[in-house]
Amino acid sequence: MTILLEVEGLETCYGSSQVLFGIHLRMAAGEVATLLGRNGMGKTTTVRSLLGMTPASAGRVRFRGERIEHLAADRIARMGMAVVPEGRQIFANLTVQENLQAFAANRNASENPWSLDRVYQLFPRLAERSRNPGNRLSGGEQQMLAIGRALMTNPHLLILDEATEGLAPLIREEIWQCLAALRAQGQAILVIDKYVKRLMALADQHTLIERGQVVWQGSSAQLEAQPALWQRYIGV
Amino acid sequence: MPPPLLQVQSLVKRFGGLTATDHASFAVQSGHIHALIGPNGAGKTTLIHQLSGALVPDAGQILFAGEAVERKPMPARVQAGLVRSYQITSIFKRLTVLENIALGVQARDGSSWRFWQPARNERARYAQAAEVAERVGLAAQLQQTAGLLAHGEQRQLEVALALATRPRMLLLDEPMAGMGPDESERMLQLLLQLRNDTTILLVEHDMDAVFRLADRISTLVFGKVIATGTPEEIRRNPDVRRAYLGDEAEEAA
Amino acid sequence: ADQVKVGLLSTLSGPGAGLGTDIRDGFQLAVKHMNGKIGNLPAEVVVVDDQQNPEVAKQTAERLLKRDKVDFMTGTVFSNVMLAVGPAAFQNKTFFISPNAGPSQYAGAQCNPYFFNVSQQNDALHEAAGQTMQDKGFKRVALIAPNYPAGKDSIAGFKRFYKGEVGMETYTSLSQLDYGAEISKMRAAQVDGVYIFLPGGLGVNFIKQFVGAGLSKDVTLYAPGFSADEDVIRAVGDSMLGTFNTSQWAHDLDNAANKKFVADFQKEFGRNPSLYASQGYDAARLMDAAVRDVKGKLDDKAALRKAIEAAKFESVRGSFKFNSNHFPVQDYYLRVVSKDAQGKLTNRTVGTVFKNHQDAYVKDCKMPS
Amino acid sequence: MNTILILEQSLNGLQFGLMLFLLAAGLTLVFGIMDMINLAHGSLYMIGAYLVATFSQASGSFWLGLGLGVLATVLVGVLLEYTILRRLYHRDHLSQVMGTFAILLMSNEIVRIIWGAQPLMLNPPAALAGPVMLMDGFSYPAYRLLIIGVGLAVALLLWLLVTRTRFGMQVRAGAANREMATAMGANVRRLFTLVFALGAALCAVAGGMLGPLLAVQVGMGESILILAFVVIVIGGIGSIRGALLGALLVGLVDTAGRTLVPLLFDKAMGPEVAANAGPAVASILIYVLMAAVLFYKPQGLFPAHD
Amino acid sequence: MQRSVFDHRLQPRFMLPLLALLIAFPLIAQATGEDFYIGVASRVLVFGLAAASLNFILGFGGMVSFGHAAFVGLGAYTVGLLMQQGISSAWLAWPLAMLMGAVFSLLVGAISLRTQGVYFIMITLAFAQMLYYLIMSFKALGGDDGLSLPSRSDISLGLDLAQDATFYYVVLALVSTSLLLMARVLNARFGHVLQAIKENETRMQAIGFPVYRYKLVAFSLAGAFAGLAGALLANQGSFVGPGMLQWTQSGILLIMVILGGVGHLYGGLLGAAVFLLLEEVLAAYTVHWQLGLGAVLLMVVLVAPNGLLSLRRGMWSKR
Ligand SMILES: Nc1ncnc2c1ncn2[C@@H]1O[C@H](COP(=O)(O)OP(=O)(O)OP(=O)(O)O)[C@@H](O)[C@H]1O
Ligand SMILES: Nc1ncnc2c1ncn2[C@@H]1O[C@H](COP(=O)(O)OP(=O)(O)OP(=O)(O)O)[C@@H](O)[C@H]1O
Ligand SMILES: [Mg+2]
Ligand SMILES: [Mg+2]
Repeated sequence: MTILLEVEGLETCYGSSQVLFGIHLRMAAGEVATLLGRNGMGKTTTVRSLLGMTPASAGRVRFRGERIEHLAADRIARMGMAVVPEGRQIFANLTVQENLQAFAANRNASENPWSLDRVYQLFPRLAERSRNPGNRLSGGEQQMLAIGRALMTNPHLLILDEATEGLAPLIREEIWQCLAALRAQGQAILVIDKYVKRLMALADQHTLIERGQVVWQGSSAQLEAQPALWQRYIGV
Repeated sequence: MPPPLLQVQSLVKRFGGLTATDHASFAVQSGHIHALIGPNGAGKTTLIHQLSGALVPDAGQILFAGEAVERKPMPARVQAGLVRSYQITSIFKRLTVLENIALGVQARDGSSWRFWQPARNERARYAQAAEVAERVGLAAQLQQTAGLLAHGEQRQLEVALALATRPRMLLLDEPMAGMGPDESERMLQLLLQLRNDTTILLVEHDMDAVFRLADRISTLVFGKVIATGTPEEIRRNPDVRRAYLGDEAEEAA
Repeated sequence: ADQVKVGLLSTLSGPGAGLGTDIRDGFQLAVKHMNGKIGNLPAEVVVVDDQQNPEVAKQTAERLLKRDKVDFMTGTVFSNVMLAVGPAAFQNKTFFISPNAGPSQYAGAQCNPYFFNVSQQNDALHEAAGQTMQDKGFKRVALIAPNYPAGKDSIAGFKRFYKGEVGMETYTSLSQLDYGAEISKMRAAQVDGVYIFLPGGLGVNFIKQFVGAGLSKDVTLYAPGFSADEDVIRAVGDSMLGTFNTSQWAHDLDNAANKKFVADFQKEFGRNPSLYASQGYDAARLMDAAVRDVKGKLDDKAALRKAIEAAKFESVRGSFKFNSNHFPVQDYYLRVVSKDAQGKLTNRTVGTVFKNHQDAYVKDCKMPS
Repeated sequence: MNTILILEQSLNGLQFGLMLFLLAAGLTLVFGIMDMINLAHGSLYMIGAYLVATFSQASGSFWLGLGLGVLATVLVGVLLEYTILRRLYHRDHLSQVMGTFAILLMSNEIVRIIWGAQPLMLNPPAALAGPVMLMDGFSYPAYRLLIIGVGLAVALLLWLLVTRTRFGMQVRAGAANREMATAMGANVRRLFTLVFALGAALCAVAGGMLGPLLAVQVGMGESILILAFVVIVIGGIGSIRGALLGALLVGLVDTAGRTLVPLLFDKAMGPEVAANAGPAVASILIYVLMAAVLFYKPQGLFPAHD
Repeated sequence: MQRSVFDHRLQPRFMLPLLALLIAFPLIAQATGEDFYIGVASRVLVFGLAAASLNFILGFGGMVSFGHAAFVGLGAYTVGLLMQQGISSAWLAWPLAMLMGAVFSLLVGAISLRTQGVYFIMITLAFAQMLYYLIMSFKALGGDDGLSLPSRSDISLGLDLAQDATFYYVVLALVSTSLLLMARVLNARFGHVLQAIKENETRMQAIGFPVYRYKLVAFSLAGAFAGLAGALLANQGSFVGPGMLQWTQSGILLIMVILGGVGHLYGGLLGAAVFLLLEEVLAAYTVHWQLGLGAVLLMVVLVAPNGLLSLRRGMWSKR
């Protein structure tokens, strides 16, 4: 199995305050992984460092066989990493359709690439609102749009930070199904969310983070078998 | 039954061709936690905007404590006790947690038309703020700069800001969004603790929380209130399940 | 005194910098002609920028007066700057030889023993233009000036001598760039002549657009001398051809002083001297004559004043003497822009409009003796 | 008032408006898209006019001069962007105001050092120098017609570029949320440089085209810069459509005001008052217009983002 | 209580020695025969006050007024017109100048504060330009020529303002008092509200502050201080002219504030001092002084992102 992403000893600081103290992670192509942990433990920071948005101060990141920890964010994105960021970050002055089209690309040359139509099929609400400016959407619609926008780049690795934040139960369900379907198509996904049960059903492997350090790594089955573990590091 | 604290009557709001609020009517009893649920884009946030005064409705009435408020500006409503929090975190990023909350306290605590006495010396106000911080679980972060808090902590501060104004009624737009399970739990405990003193209108997609908290639930679909009732009634309502809940009702039960 | 110190406060930056630069260059050329001396005393000229800002000018003038303790002030281009700095100089009893600004206040009620103007009272060129258009038998003219008091004064000056019909009288904004509307209005008003008082770039804009609109065939353009001077001709080019303008000086005036001035200015600076340059030149010559007259006793203010009033210098404009209000009594000429022998565009003097003309304000002046 | 005068004044308004548009378009792009207050925009306009004038004189052909001048201005603009302005993008508006104000001062002085304080000559191509007969008894300057034509063409092209191409979308995305656009794979730096180059080109076109009509002189950028700001604020910042509408509105209102206001005052209050108040009101009319528009629409006519 | 970013200390450790120096300055100047610089110093102080009043709304209330010179000019014209009518009492003219500044800024603010950001910048500019053109076109106000004042205002108390040193001390006293007042207001509840509005206006509204009213009062206060600065400026130069109200003048005030430090108590004062002295020095050397001025300003922007005062405290606050 080819290694898609390999992270070793990742350390990151915001100014003078260090947040990550050596994160390691390894994902194979087609694999689904999660990052789990309480608020403020460094999940988002990990993601930002992978994407080059907050450059790491130490450690190695290898993506599709290349070292990327020193690359600019746009280079990394063009190598096929796409993110659904915390807080959505929709382009407020672009319409829904433009948000989807602006960065569309086929970066992994799959036979069934994402298109406007396919995204609209997945989220019919977006089709209805396709001419709305991005900031005139409900919170949930924005989340759908953020996911659609990331998919439109046909990434090798899709990263979702708070994948279902602000989504209604029915839509949330659709997202899980969608992620499952993507996984079935061989899409590699790194996902953060608070619905741990759903994540266990979806993902191959999990990484528990506490204060910027990896405290546990393992498969869904292993995690499920140790409720004490996730109660301690994630909560309820 | 006493008259409701908040009464929404046939409220209408249009955005161009879209009717975001479509003759919505419901009432919130004093001391209740009243949940407002509905699919994404149903118009919940739009409704909260109209209740808080950020948007002016096109038609209909909003009665708060028996008084029509739909034409009043936002600050006047806050003074009357109707206070909101934001779905997208809106705090004072350069200030510390304590100072953030102290501003909220200041809003309700006497006049701010004071031009001479240093505000920093108002110990009572900062003490009050510290209390509020403690209630929402930010006691350890009092001197932390708000902008540097983690997402979840910022959400807690978001609620604290609203709480600091000692509202009679709180309008909370997805307070749990972006919180992990145990932070969610803490927020939930906080809201439970507020119940009775403070009436709450809660918009939330976390059904677990909604069903544990709510005294009454109204469901909004396409801007219309399709059902209002107890959690049990709502859970069983086939329209609500079709439009919103799906199978989650069972799961959360 | 063992030297003469001159404060030359002029507009050397901003849109009006071209005018100030010419005055400065004219002045310094004169000093050079006098071998670096004024009235046989070594001359020191302190050149400073007034930024065309009365307030800044006032501050700078104070420095020249109080710190540098200059014996003469000069340089001022703009009337508003002049009015702001004047009082400081007068209070200090320092003679102010204005090489351009000639506000009506100082010609009339507020005339001052310490103020002399070597150019012309602000209205004079407009009066000369009015007289010319009257003489040439224009039936119906259009008048355009910016909407501020000086603009209104200019039109009033024009009308003092023009008695025909005014088909259109328009005051434009000072920041206006496009004169399309005025030109159209003028066409509709069916005038046979137009007089413009549009200082600096405004005039350049107007003339270019006026000619572009094809109006120059039916309507004759008149302007004050400074709006059709060598600098403007250079900027506008062929469109200027045939523009009539009035002036107290012209580079082709036939007198020895002028010939030397024009030739040397061209040699020194590589361009034709303008009206402003000639005025700067004359200001220096006037000082020279006066200082010589009092034999360098600059502290004897009364004698110095008399000496300046006598104005015993050879002006490049020919006849020149001071009126009782310290403004010139002089001739005014009509010039027209045309091609010279080498085919170069330049002004040609075509006649004299006024002989020994004095301004309209002198009657209000009660000059203290 | 006859029809010809009204027609002519409308064309004047249109032409003045379109000339403002050329400048306002570049300004609104840089401002709306890069969120950058660029006071040096007027300087590029001035430099453009000077360069076009110089190249025209040197080559003897207006069109060749225009082409070379625009190219050279783009070069100057890109150089400016590359060395200084890009350090200001991520800064607040106030730093941008000061930084670009400094550039404005310096360019004025540098132009003065190179070309001198006196205005420069730039004439329209001979073929367009005169008027053309549009109708019986109605001739209009050919050169102004050309400006109208160029203005309309540029407006259309720009609008297509910004709203219909992926380049336009990415640039707008980068403006709204630079970090996110980068994370989506856009090289925002390069995009901004391109936008800036485009803005500089528009400046040079405006300066070059207007040179034959206006005085090419130091400081010519400032007065027109203020007007361009008025235009983009009326139209709504960042909106090409708004800039066009705002420019036309300003052009027409200004032109009409200078013709009509004195007339109206004359009728309403008699010649005495009219002579005094008429011109005063006419000169502040566009500011009144702007204040009125912002009073009713605090975001301008076409707000691009909230 | 820990210090907040909203509190602004008077910093007596730096300011008292500076004040002492300023008090001694005329004596030093007279002793060295450079009396001329007393006038320069007065002018710097007056512009410092004008810039500080702008900083009050800009740096602490987020209101970027591009028409601030109008309020200064209005104060100046108040003094000028009264003087023309033969009324020269400072006790009447100066408060009236403040009142005019306050009232006009109240009117301008009432309309302008409906808008935000650049729209606010431009609408304030619009009102200032209207005033500028109106003054320019009326002869009774002196038009383009402005008004030359026969004397300085009369303050009685046995003080003769015509003496540059006396005038300087009066200016120093007024400017210091004004800054002290502003500091007091900023550290009081009102000031905290104002600064919080700058930080997050929507949220202030949502926790119950009638934001518009607070901003309007602050705007009007600044107008009053600007009016006072105008009154002093008219006296300092014995001259009032429409140039004082021109947009370039508003721009320069803005530059002064940015140069000194937006949101620093002494930002306006420092900015005015550096700007004016720089101009004074450079202009003495070359007619191309604007090139030098531009270069210095540019350098400051690049190395001191938040103005000169931010250099001293280092990078204590990140944007
Ligand atoms: N821009 C920043 N500057 C300084 N510190 C920051 C910044 N952003 C985050 N932090 C700090 O870094 C730590 C990790 O934050 P991060 O956002 O990575 O956590 P998280 O696990 O994603 O939390 P959440 O579940 O709340 O999203 C937190 O303590 C937070 O306060
Ligand atoms: N300013 C606006 N202009 C036009 N349409 C708008 C505007 N704001 C919201 N909408 C639309 O109105 C509808 C209701 O939006 P609202 O934000 O109230 O939904 P919501 O119920 O809060 O959804 P969510 O649960 O996803 O947050 C949505 O379809 C949205 O796209
Ligand atoms: Mg996170
Ligand atoms: Mg919502």
